[in-house]
Amino acid sequence: MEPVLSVENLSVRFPGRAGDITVVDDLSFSLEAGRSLVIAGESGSGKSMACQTLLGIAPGSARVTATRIGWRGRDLQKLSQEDWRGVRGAEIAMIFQDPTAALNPLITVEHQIVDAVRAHRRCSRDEARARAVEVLGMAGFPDAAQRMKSYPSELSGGLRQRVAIALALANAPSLIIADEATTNLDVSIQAQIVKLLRELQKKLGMALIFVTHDLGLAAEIGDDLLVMYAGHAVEYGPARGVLADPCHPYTRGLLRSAPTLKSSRDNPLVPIPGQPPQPGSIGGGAPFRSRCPVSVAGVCETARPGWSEAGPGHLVACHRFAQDGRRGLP
Amino acid sequence: MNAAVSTSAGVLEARNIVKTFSVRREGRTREVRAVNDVSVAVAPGEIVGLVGESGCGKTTLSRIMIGIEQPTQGEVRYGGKPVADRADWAALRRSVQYVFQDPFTALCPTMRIGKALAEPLAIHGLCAPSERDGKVARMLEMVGLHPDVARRMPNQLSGGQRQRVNLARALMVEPKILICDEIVSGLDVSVQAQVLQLLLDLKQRLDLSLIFISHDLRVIRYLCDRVLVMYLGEIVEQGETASVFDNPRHDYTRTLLAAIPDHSRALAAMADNA
Amino acid sequence: MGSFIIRRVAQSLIIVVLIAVTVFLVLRLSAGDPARIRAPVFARPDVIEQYRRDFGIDRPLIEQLGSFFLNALRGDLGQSFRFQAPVTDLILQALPKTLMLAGVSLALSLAVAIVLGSLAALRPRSFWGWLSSAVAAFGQSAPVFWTGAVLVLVFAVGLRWLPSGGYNGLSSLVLPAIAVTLSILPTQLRVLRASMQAVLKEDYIRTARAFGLRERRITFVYALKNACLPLLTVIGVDIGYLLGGVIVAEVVFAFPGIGELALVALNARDYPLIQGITIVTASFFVIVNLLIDLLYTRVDPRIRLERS
Amino acid sequence: PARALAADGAPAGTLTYGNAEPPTSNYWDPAAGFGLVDEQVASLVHDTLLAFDDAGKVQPSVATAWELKSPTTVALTLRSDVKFHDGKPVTAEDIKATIDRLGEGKLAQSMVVVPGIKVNIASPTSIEVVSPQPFGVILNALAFIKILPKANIDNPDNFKKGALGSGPYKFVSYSGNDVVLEANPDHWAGAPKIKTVTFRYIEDAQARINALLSGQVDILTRVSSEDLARVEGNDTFIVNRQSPPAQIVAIYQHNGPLGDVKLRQAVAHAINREAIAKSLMRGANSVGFSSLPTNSPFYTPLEPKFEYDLEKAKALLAESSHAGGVTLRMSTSTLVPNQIEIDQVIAASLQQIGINVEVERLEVGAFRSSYNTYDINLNTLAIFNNDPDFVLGFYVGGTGEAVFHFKDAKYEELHAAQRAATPDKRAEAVTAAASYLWENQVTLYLSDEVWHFIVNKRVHDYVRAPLVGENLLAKVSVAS
Amino acid sequence: MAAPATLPTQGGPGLIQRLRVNVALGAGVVLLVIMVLAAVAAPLLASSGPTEVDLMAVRLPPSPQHWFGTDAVGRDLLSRVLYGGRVSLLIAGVGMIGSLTLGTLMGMLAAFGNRFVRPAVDRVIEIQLAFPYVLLAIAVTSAVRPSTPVLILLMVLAAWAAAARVVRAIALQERGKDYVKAAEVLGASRLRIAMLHVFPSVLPSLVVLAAMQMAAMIVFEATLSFLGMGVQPPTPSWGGIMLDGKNYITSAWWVASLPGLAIVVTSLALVLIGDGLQARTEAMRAREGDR
Ligand SMILES: Nc1ncnc2c1ncn2[C@@H]1O[C@H](COP(=O)(O)OP(=O)(O)OP(=O)(O)O)[C@@H](O)[C@H]1O
Ligand SMILES: Nc1ncnc2c1ncn2[C@@H]1O[C@H](COP(=O)(O)OP(=O)(O)OP(=O)(O)O)[C@@H](O)[C@H]1O
Ligand SMILES: [Mg+2]
Ligand SMILES: [Mg+2]
Repeated sequence: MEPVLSVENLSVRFPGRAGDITVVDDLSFSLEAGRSLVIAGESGSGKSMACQTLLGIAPGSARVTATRIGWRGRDLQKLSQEDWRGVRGAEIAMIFQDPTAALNPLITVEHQIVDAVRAHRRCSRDEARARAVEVLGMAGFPDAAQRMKSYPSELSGGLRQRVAIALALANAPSLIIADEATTNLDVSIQAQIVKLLRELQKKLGMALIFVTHDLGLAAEIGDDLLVMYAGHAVEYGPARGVLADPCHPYTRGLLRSAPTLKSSRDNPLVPIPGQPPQPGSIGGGAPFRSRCPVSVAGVCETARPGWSEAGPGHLVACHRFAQDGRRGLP
Repeated sequence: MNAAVSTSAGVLEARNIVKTFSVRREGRTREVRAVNDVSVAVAPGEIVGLVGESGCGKTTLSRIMIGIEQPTQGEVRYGGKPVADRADWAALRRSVQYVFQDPFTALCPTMRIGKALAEPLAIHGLCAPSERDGKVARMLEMVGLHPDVARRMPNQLSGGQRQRVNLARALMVEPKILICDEIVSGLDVSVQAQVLQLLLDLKQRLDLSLIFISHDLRVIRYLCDRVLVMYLGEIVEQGETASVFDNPRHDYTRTLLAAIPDHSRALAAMADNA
Repeated sequence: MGSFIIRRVAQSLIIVVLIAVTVFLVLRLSAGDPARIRAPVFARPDVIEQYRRDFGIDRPLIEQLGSFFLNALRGDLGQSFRFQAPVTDLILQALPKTLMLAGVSLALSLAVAIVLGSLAALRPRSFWGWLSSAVAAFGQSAPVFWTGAVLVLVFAVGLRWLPSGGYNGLSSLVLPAIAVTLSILPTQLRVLRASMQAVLKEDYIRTARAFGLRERRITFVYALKNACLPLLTVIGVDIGYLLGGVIVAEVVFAFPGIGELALVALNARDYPLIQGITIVTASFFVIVNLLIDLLYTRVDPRIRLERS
Repeated sequence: PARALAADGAPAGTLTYGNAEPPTSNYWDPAAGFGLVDEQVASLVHDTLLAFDDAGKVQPSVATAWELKSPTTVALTLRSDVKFHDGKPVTAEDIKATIDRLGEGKLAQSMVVVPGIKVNIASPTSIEVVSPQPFGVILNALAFIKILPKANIDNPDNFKKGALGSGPYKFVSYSGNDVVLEANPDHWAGAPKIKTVTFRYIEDAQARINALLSGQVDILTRVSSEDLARVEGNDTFIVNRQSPPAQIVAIYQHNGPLGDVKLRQAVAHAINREAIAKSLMRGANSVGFSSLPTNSPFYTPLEPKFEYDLEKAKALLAESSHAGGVTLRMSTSTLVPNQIEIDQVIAASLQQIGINVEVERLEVGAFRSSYNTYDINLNTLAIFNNDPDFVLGFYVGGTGEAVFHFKDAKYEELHAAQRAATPDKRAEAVTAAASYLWENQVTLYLSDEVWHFIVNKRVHDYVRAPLVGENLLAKVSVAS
Repeated sequence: MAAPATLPTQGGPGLIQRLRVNVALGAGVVLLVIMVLAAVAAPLLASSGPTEVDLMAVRLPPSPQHWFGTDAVGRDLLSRVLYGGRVSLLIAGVGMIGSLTLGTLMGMLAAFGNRFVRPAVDRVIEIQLAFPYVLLAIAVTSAVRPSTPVLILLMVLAAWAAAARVVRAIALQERGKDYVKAAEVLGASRLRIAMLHVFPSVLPSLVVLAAMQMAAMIVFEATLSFLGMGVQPPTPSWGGIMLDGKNYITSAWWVASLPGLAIVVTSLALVLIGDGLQARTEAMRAREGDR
């Protein structure tokens, strides 16, 4: 099946005092209609930046380069400003991390959704309002017709996130990007939202990119999983495959340092030593090398690891794996 | 719900705490009960977990226990005696310390790390000024930081490093009990594990008791001996960690447990489906 | 809501009363005997006594203060020494012109601040960014009277386009309004530019963009509304500066408003008039701030009258 | 003859004066006023027994005839058809009350008469004015004294309500800036030609000349040399130079440091009067060497000249009781043309010899009522009744004390002597009194002041007597 | 444990921005230094004394002898402007220090005082802000004769509340942060917290405020003098010189406009300094906030 989205060699750089700082480095992935992709990684690994380039809303100072960002047969890089506007919200929509910040505090929920609808459709206010009620209903927003007259500040966090979802659904996009859409919510609400997104995605046949740093969530929502570290993709494949059989030392380290419901002190966590690197401080070589327990001396410092195949569709970027296979991993 | 009352030395206890805030909304003043008749006690050497959803009153309760907030009703007791006046609180704070949630706001942005760490020593006159630097260096090493860090400003440190500095500062007065309010929530998983390990390590070495607040049940399960589950300002369930987790009795606890994203469980589920 | 308004109004009232008492006492205690000041050089003691009775200053201070307030409540602020007319009338005569000048200046500066500030925030490195910095720095450093003098030199003396002073219809308003605008513009411009810059970085702007809204709509509906909130506060505080600027401009342009009246009152040591003007202006300031507070709570749903 | 005026001769039009000063007082009592505006208003609202013409000669007025019976007594015949504006007739009783009050002293204008002067009523239309001592300029005084209703003199509170007289104009209102008068159609000499006369106070010099140039004001009084320069070559205006002999002086307070004659003389030597007159007044004013204006009767230059000489100034200062230097307080305003500039020059000049001057700026009204509380102040002394007696009279009695805190027995003698002197001895007596003031430098005599009025040509036949007031205005008309 | 060796660099202002800030700041400092030096060295630079009149050289236009021309009584305007700078700068400088001192004190009290002090101080600040500054000056100068100390007092009176408000806002904001609570838990006294923890955070804003307030005071003092409420003649101050020239605006433009340039240049210098410092502070804050 032809993927709706195919990203090839995407890089994002920011100008810095001492040359450019690369925050997304040579990232490639693709996504088929109706499937979901989880992008996971620690804070600052470039997840949000990668997503924002897909909507052309990366900060003005960002320099985005890619061989191609294919979207339904077009290259997003080549769109004019006006064409971009037609894609944003209508074909690709985004749900942001912090619903409080993402909604304009001075404009009612209704007005914001109506605006989003009318940005792409020539329709009357009343029609747009009806659509607003409809999508709010889909997003599980109770009593939409009345409560959508509220300002965002009058809603709870969970409800605000539902408004953000409704906003994303407003123009029936083919792809929804959810950037840490549940991170600020309580676990119980997070569970509801994740369930809702999954259902909507199935029902409406949308593709979904879900960004998170919680590998636990990745398993619940994603068909595919992309693990990022310091702007690099280090492991990519079907979520189940990657989580059951992580083949990059970083993915392994993450899984072992995160407590699960089964963990206890008898079975202590194994922290990854050191700190996540500052962006731009990687240079050439393997991004994880400074914290890696099994780095290959002389290779990891100089050469960027290429993809090795660890299973069907399961790719790993690691010199050690390339050299020693699963045996060499910690 | 009343916890068993213990009068033995070294026990920090909050008894029948009620805290109401008056919130003005639309011009009307409303009372919000943030904490409703809650009792907690920590025995020496124990790690007590406090878990519950956002806004259930965890922070409020913990701040009452260190005296940053005053309870509407109820009292805090330490070593069997009620903590009443200023002097009592000052004394209590020599034995009980508090670590704040956000590593980025809990350090004075204009003060070097060394100075920040030496402050408790200066305030309480714990040692001669000449010995302070040495003590600071030793404490930094204890929390796994290079003594050079003393010369830095907070903004030159990463979140994990700052949280270590916060811990170190609380430990400068050599407390017996440490109250930690969501101290790992803001950290990346890989760093979170480092801090959790450090806490366990410190507890061993310094014979600390901990009140550990988190909304992440996975962390609580890993770290705590005993757990209290809070819901809407009340404690709805408490007990040994393993028994609460394996055998939750309250509906709310069950909902919480069910909602935890967990890859092992998800994988198991997928495996079942496959 | 109701109780908030009552509280806020009560606060404002207290402030006005405090200001009035302070002004009254300061002038009474330090200014010397108004009768001696106003009576002619050749006045005999009985004439001075007569003046004293006329001014009502032969009574104890407390009584004077009391009757001052009683009269003030009835809208009577006393009799001007200099003009021998009720202070209230004099102020009512001058106030409309001052308010007109202040209003025009405020509107002008807000318009410029909003347009120029927004443009500068959108494109900080463009000509607009440079212009707004230059205007802000210059406006802040050039005294109103100097700008006024230069404007007169160029447009009244040199080009003869506009009158150099006095009040003969709207054309007399142009130069003073420009001078005042230049002096109050910098703060507004800076604030709007900064807040616009901050707002443009906000997530909700990114959201609006991500949903394909037009740039113009984003800037002038989604961003401007938010960016103007701090401006509202600034206006409240700036009313004092605005009035200050207006007073100076009135003097420079011999514009017959409150400011000129105040200066005449000052130079003539006309204490009742000084007192009246000070109290009326301060009250005006307090009222504007009250209104702005109330407006703020209207505009910003987040506040909902919770400011303290 | 008042009735003779036909409808086409009815008063018409308005005339507005632009003045640099307001009236001096809240009370419309001409005997208490001493400023330009007081006199402008009083000269139109009130009648006088006799009147000056534009050449300064005495003419009949309310008194149709007079006879000098002795050096101390004048007999006058009164008109019987004179009415105050409130309709009451002007009687001999009113005239008696007016003049007797001045004779009692204490009023600002008491100085125009000999203390103790009295009126004897012979019949309702004939009176005698009797001075206790010979009074050489008694006719001048009678041409100056404004006739008031006895009712107001008995109850001075009435003066607060506005000016009430029998003159060609009625008092209408005073707003603090504008004094408005309206023609009295029933005046015994016939209705004046102009209907409304306004005396407008415009403090700011720029605003004043702008008002003239824009036609809001018809006559600008006592203009400065800058103002004259502004209308030079402008044929909309004429410049009127008819003026009372006047002198710009710096008034000293003799109860302060300036009570010391050496200090006063030091000051006189420190100031370059010629240069001030030449540059600040653009040569329009002449510098006199006496305590009288050069164009006043009996003026003669005196010695020593108190010329500009810093060495002498320093020497005199060293001899004074303020050898270590002294600080004087001065208030400045815009009353005298170029007052602020002159004051600054005085301050700077005094600084050169070690006298410090603290200057305070005041509005004219406030300046007017408070200058006698400062050490030194610029002011003008004008000869109201066209005789040096008036200006010499400033320095005696209540006025001398009120204005200068000056009381000098020797001078009072000299002053009385010149008043009593027979015409042939008058010049000598006046010069003796003037020399005494000059030698003692009782004030700083800066220069003459020539009063320039700029008049819009729409005002026809504008004439003035050599007086402060406008008593000849009734004959002036304006083009509509 | 290795910590990053260099500070994070992105997030701060770009190169051009920084360059511009530095140019403005540099230009401001240079201009201010020139103006201050000129005022200090007035006796050396001026061709005549500030009150020395020359009645033979009245209202001369600018020329090689008199760069700024002469005024209505023949005083050399450049000399007057130089000497006037001493008065103006002294009043503005001392006024600024006084206003900041008082403002900081009151602002800190408004943030850290006990529950009776805080609202009281708040009200005082509010009342003070409610007073239009020119009217305040009118009220004061009508009661006492204006002199240098009185003017300095006026500057302080007019400006302290604005400073207090800034200090109060920052202090309150900081006070709400956890580090203050942390210090409290460690047993630090309120005074210690205010001085050691919070004050340093206020300091950068105070420095900016110092420049801005001094600029405002230069303008304010000149305005007062121009309205006749300032230093009394013949002592020169910039506004006073312009007042002297007010009546000659049509006949001698230089008397009213050239001294104004001194005011504009000096306050512009201070504004540039303030702007530059502000940009630096913001960049610093951005870096501090950088995680
Ligand atoms: N405007 C910018 N200028 C310079 N660097 C930036 C800018 N915005 C983001 N960055 C940097 O880019 C890197 C990637 O940021 P990004 O937001 O994509 O991370 P993330 O993976 O989404 O992290 P998080 O989990 O915290 O959201 C970060 O190091 C960040 O500091
Ligand atoms: N100063 C305050 N004024 C008013 N209400 C407050 C105040 N502090 C806390 N509350 C309210 O008290 C309740 C409990 O707050 P608390 O911070 O203790 O919750 P929490 O369990 O720590 O939540 P979180 O997980 O979000 O930190 C909340 O509803 C909160 O809104
Ligand atoms: Mg992100
Ligand atoms: Mg909390």
